[in-house]
Amino acid sequence: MNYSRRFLLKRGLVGFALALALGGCSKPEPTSAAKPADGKLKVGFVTVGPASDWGYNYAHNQGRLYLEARMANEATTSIVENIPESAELERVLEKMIADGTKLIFPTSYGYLDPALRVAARHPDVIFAHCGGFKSASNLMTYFSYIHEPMYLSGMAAGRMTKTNKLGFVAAHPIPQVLRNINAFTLGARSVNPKATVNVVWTNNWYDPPTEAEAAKGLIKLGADVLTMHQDSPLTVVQTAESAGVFSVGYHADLHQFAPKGWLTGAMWDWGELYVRIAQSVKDGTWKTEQYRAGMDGGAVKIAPFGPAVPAEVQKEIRAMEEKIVKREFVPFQGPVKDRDGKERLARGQQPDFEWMEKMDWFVEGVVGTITKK
Amino acid sequence: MVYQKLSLILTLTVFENLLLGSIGTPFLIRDHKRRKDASLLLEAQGLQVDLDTLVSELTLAQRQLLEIGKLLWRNARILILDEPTSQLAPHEIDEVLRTTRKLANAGRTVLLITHKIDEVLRFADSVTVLRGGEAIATAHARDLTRAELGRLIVGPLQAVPSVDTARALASVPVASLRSVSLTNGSDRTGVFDLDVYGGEVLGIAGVSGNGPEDLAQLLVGSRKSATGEIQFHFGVDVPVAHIPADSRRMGAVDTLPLSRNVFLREFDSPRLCIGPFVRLDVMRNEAASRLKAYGVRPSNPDLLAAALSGGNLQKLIIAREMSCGASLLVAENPTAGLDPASAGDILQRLKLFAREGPAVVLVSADLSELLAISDRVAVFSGKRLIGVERSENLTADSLGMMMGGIRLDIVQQLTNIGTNDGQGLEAIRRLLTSANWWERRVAAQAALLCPDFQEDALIDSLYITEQHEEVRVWLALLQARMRPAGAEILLSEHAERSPEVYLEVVRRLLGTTDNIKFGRELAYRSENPTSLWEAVLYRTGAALWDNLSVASGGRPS
Amino acid sequence: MNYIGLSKRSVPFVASVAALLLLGLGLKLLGRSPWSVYSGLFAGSLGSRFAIAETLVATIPIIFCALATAVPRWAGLISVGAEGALYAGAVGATYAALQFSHWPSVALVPSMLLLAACAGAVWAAVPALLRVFLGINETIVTLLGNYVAVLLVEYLVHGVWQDPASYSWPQSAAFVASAELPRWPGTRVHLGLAVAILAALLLWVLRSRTVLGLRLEITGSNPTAANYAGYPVRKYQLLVMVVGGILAAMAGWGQVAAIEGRLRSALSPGYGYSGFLVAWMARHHPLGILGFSLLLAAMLTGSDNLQLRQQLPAAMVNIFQGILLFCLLGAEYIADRQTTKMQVAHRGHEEEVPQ
Amino acid sequence: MTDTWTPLLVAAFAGAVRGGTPILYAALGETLAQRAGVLNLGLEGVMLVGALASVVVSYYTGQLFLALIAALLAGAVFGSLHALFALRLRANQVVSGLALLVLGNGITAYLGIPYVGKKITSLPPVKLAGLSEIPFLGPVLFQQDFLVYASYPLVLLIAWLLYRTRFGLEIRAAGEDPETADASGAHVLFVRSVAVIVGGACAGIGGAYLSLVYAQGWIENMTAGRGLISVGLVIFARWDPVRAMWGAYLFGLAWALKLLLQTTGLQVSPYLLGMAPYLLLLVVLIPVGVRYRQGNGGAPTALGKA
Repeated sequence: MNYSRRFLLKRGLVGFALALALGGCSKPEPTSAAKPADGKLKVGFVTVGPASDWGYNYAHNQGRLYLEARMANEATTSIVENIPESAELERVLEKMIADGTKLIFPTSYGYLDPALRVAARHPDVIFAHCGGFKSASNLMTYFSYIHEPMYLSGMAAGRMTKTNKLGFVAAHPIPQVLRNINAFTLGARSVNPKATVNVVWTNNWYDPPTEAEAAKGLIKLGADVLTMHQDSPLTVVQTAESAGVFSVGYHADLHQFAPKGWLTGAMWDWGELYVRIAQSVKDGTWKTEQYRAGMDGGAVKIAPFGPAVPAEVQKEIRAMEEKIVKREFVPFQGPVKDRDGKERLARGQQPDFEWMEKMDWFVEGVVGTITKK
Repeated sequence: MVYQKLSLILTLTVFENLLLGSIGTPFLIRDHKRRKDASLLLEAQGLQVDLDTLVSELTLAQRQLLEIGKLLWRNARILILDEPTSQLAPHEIDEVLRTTRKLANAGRTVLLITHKIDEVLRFADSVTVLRGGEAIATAHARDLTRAELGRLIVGPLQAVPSVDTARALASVPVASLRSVSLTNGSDRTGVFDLDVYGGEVLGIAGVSGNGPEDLAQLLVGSRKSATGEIQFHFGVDVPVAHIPADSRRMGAVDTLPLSRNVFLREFDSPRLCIGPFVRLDVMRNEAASRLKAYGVRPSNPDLLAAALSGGNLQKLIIAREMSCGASLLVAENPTAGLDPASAGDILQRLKLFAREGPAVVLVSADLSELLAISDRVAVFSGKRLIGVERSENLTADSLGMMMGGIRLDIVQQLTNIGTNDGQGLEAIRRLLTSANWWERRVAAQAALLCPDFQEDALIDSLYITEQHEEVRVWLALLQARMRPAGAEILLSEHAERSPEVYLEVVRRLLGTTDNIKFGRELAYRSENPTSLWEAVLYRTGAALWDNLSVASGGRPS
Repeated sequence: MNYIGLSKRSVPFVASVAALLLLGLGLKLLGRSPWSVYSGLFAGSLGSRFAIAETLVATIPIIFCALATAVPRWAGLISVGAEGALYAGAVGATYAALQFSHWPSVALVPSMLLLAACAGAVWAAVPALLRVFLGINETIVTLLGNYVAVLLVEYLVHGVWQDPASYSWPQSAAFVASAELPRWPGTRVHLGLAVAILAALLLWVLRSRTVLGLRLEITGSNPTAANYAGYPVRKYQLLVMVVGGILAAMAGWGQVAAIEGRLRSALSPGYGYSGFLVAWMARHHPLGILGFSLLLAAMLTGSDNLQLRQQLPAAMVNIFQGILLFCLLGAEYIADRQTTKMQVAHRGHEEEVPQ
Repeated sequence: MTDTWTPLLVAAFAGAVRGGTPILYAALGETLAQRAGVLNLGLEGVMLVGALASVVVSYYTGQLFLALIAALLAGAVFGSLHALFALRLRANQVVSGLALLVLGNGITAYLGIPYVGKKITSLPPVKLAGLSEIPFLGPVLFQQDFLVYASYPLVLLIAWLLYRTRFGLEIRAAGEDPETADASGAHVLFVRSVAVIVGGACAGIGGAYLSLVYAQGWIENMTAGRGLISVGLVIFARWDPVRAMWGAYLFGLAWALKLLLQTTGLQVSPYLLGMAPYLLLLVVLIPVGVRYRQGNGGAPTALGKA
């Protein structure tokens, strides 16, 4: 490679020129064309991973597809996948808005800050953020307490384990995840007080090899039921199946991937909620809120049981499910103690929004790392 | 074909280099028969090394022999050797060329490309002289004299650097070495003083590895002396100019334009700079004129250094080093591998440069070059300074002896051995009782070479008191020459101590009456740098040797 | 400079056209309209004021990271550590923002800049010292450092720096308003752009016009020659690594101070690696880096439109980048062959001239 | 104590072998290429291509053997792309490698979309009769899967190839001094090309390990930096296949331990534990670096040069 200053200078300028030339010949932005002329509501979804992950993003996309099917005459939808939880999102949101999108679902928790910033700039666009703790006049948050079906799944796990060791492959120690771990543990110990839950953090929402290794390690150490909180449950479920141990799913129904070891799982069903939100926007009745519901809201449910779960266990769990749906029982019901014996919720108290959203401790029966700040 | 630049891979072993590219090698390379074959083949070339030695650990001569071995391994009938001796010390040259001679005698064709007249006359059968791309003459080597061959090679117009010895040295040195040492250890005996004066060319002679490179490194500051200090009698900002031995790798940047290479050292010179900024246009113009002035072709400053031939690159480096305002220029083998015209030009420039005031320190393996342009020559052996002599007092032969570690006065005495006037014998006698074991060994060797020396009684008595092992061996050999009957017993004692060398000595001694020849054989076989002078000794006694060897069977083969 | 053939200069053009054609062909075969893909890319990156601003926003960290790769390369070192130093710089800036939050903007912004630079310098000094004093390969150390840096930030935002107001979510407290960088009104384009361009220009002058620059060039091309010429090679190697660290830290500073407004673990979608790519595409030339950074940023931002409009994955842009790089190499080969021929002819001619 | 620690150690070492294997395959391939003097920075892309190819074939045919062949071929095709540019066209090896990385990433992300979440036939673990019963070593080394077993002889094979065969000799010669190798009659271009292509094939298998054993399906960018780590590992191993194996297992061990140690209830932030694999490699590098501080650390002399 010859070296020459002039040549390199040219190269740089050419790079710049190329950037300009790339579309110097292209038509102006067809923004107007993209706007629905038929008055349909344009609904946009942004996901942090691929919609085909059989997990978190898959569940949101299922909700989107349900919405599109139900409101075929009133709304159209679009989805942008694989947007990292950084300020990248602002650009994507702006572009969606420029395309005429009026209702946007930024579905990942880390999207909250940028979404709030964009919302402030576009008061005419409505945002529904999944999982957030801050709202704005045109930004609502919604979430569904999936730890409730996780509690039920924990019961199944507690009943089915022979070693009394349950494995939990989890991504990051944040409240959502901790709620699931704790509820799963409480559920398991409600039917099997000897059961313990081993937690392994992968430090990553989406890293299949690490998830698989964590799962294999847990199995090697004696865990015979595995569950997880990762963006995609696929890896852990399949790893458990090929190792011949039980698995409890998360996010979606994955029984087809584990015909032998599948017990049940916690899964989302966003469709109805999304239709409700879109409809209220369409009707002009939308108001901002911090929507939270449990199994009573219908957006979370327990996945179908696998053949390994005996009928009486199924019956026991169904009975508890009914109590939860009727709000006769919630997994975190005072008194709740953490594993150091400190009382976190007094007898008779019900958890509130802030209590739930700030959880940073383990209940008794969880073996794993949680560092104090 | 053996190229001037050796085609060996330094990080591979001897055996691997042999195998590389050889035809019909089986898939496996650790096959015992093959290894044995390789050992035998190399041994026959006079190369006795472990097959698993890395080539980087071999001496240059050994590498050259390995190159030849490679060709033989591939069963080459015709061997082309391009300047095989350009990087070698004198004794190594003989080692390599003798091997090729043997190959020729065994029926192979050897094409030796060299610019050294001496080598041609001693080793070649027929000679073809090429000049300017044309074959000038072809003749039998034995029909040519040194002078005739020289004229054929140089051509009618070739200017020989003139030696101007009239100029007196400046009274104040530019650099003074005080109590410095070239060894890293605490060997106090190697400590010496040396002054370099402005206006002189100080030649540095010595077999590679014996000190010349170390001295150059001391002067340019790339290594420190374990003892003493070097005083430079010029400003701290003034650089020591340096023409490195490996100019392509060290002295230039192939991938950058000539202008950058010319000013490598001087980007910060006030001529080129405004503050931290370099005036590129000035640099380019100055580079162009400098390249022209020093005859670098092509002289386009924008060309990459990779575009220059070796000779032109060397000129570029000389242009740079001579223009950087230095009071001291250290040149290491500046003409190695160059054609005679370029080499002559470079030597001329060095001489002229010194005449303008700075000192030039010329390290060269080419003794005639040293003698031609040096005012004084400092000779190193075994990392010690043997002596500093004015070049007009030296000859190639005496210089060679000094490189063997013998002071000039002793050299002069020993060179008289062959003249049979008694002075030489007297010197031998005196030196045999010297306090310096090197000198004692030299004397024993000289005695061995000198058939007139017959004082076995003296040797007997010395042998009894001698403490130094090596000298004892030589004394034993001397006795063996004088009294072959008792030799076996004497030598077997030594044979036990270091069987490889001494058994060979005994075998040769008892197997031949040609005593001198075995001495020489021993010298060739020796890989120990401290005994290199044995080969050098041969050079000084060449005439004598020739007479003897004629008597015992013709030219060396 | 007659040894540079005409075609050499047109290499990037020829390559780009070839890449566009190749990818277009591929799209056509897949049943897509290359025209709409390209116009979508353009519209998304440079087609509107907003798009241009967003492209510039993405350009900033890429420029810094590319410079951070190029500068060590000048002295012959291959650093892939821009990503790590970016995170280190973000940590430094965040520390200042959290500690000195009561300071006025004129003091806070420079102190964040300074601490980011210090953090980047310290971060880069580790591989630099290991390289210079122990001879440990800098490439592998910087590579390992990248992973450590991200984990360090995760550790901080999950631990000591976790914002109590964020309900145990892994992020630092939001910075005060005075920590924010000045912006171009109505956009996210911030002061970092000016700093980045200034840095590139300064480095260009340094590289091509100063004694240090020319010496670095020698050091990078042939360290043996640099040693021989008496340059302080080790000092230079330390210097370029540390400067590289500081430059990449500037990227981190810009991201936390102007874009995120707080420290989070997902600061960079691989800007460090994009910078590495850009630096090598531009052959480590600062002005070339400006151009190629813009090109790469345009591709990144333009790729949103592929998803939004064409339902094509963002990965399309990676494919295009790959094809473009190969086309560049191919075009260079053709151009090189020409110049080699010319040079050989040239050299032969000159040497035949009689004395 | 032993009761809790022995299974943990077994699990950790078994995890080390498993986790090290994909990196090992890629590092072995890269060792071969770099020994021939060719730097391939694009290993990450090559691994991804191998991973996707094996998933696609496994999905349609259910034949693991064919899936592995597919990964091998896909890796080799990408390797030959590098050979074409870096060798035949004498392009800058770093840039060509980067192009490979970006292209591999993009192509697999695009072509892989239909295969995300598809159920494939995955590689089952196979206990080696007899050997798997050896205490400790059995569960660590011989209760793995076919690709792990194949990697043991592959390390030896590559070492044997490099050090004991004429072809290996030519590879090393080409990496040390291509001109000399050429002058000695070795076909440098051919040898280098073969090394790069075979190296690519190895990396392809490394990718297939991730998809067939770990993820048991296709996931975009599933290598997550393992290709880059493999390139680093080759430097770490000073271009020796056996040392590359130790390096890969060391990395795998730290990686498995950072997960397993958590189950002991160790109260150290998982993020600090997560640094372990990287810091461990670094810590091991230092004494090695001190020992071999002279020169270039054993790098093939002509590495990276066209």
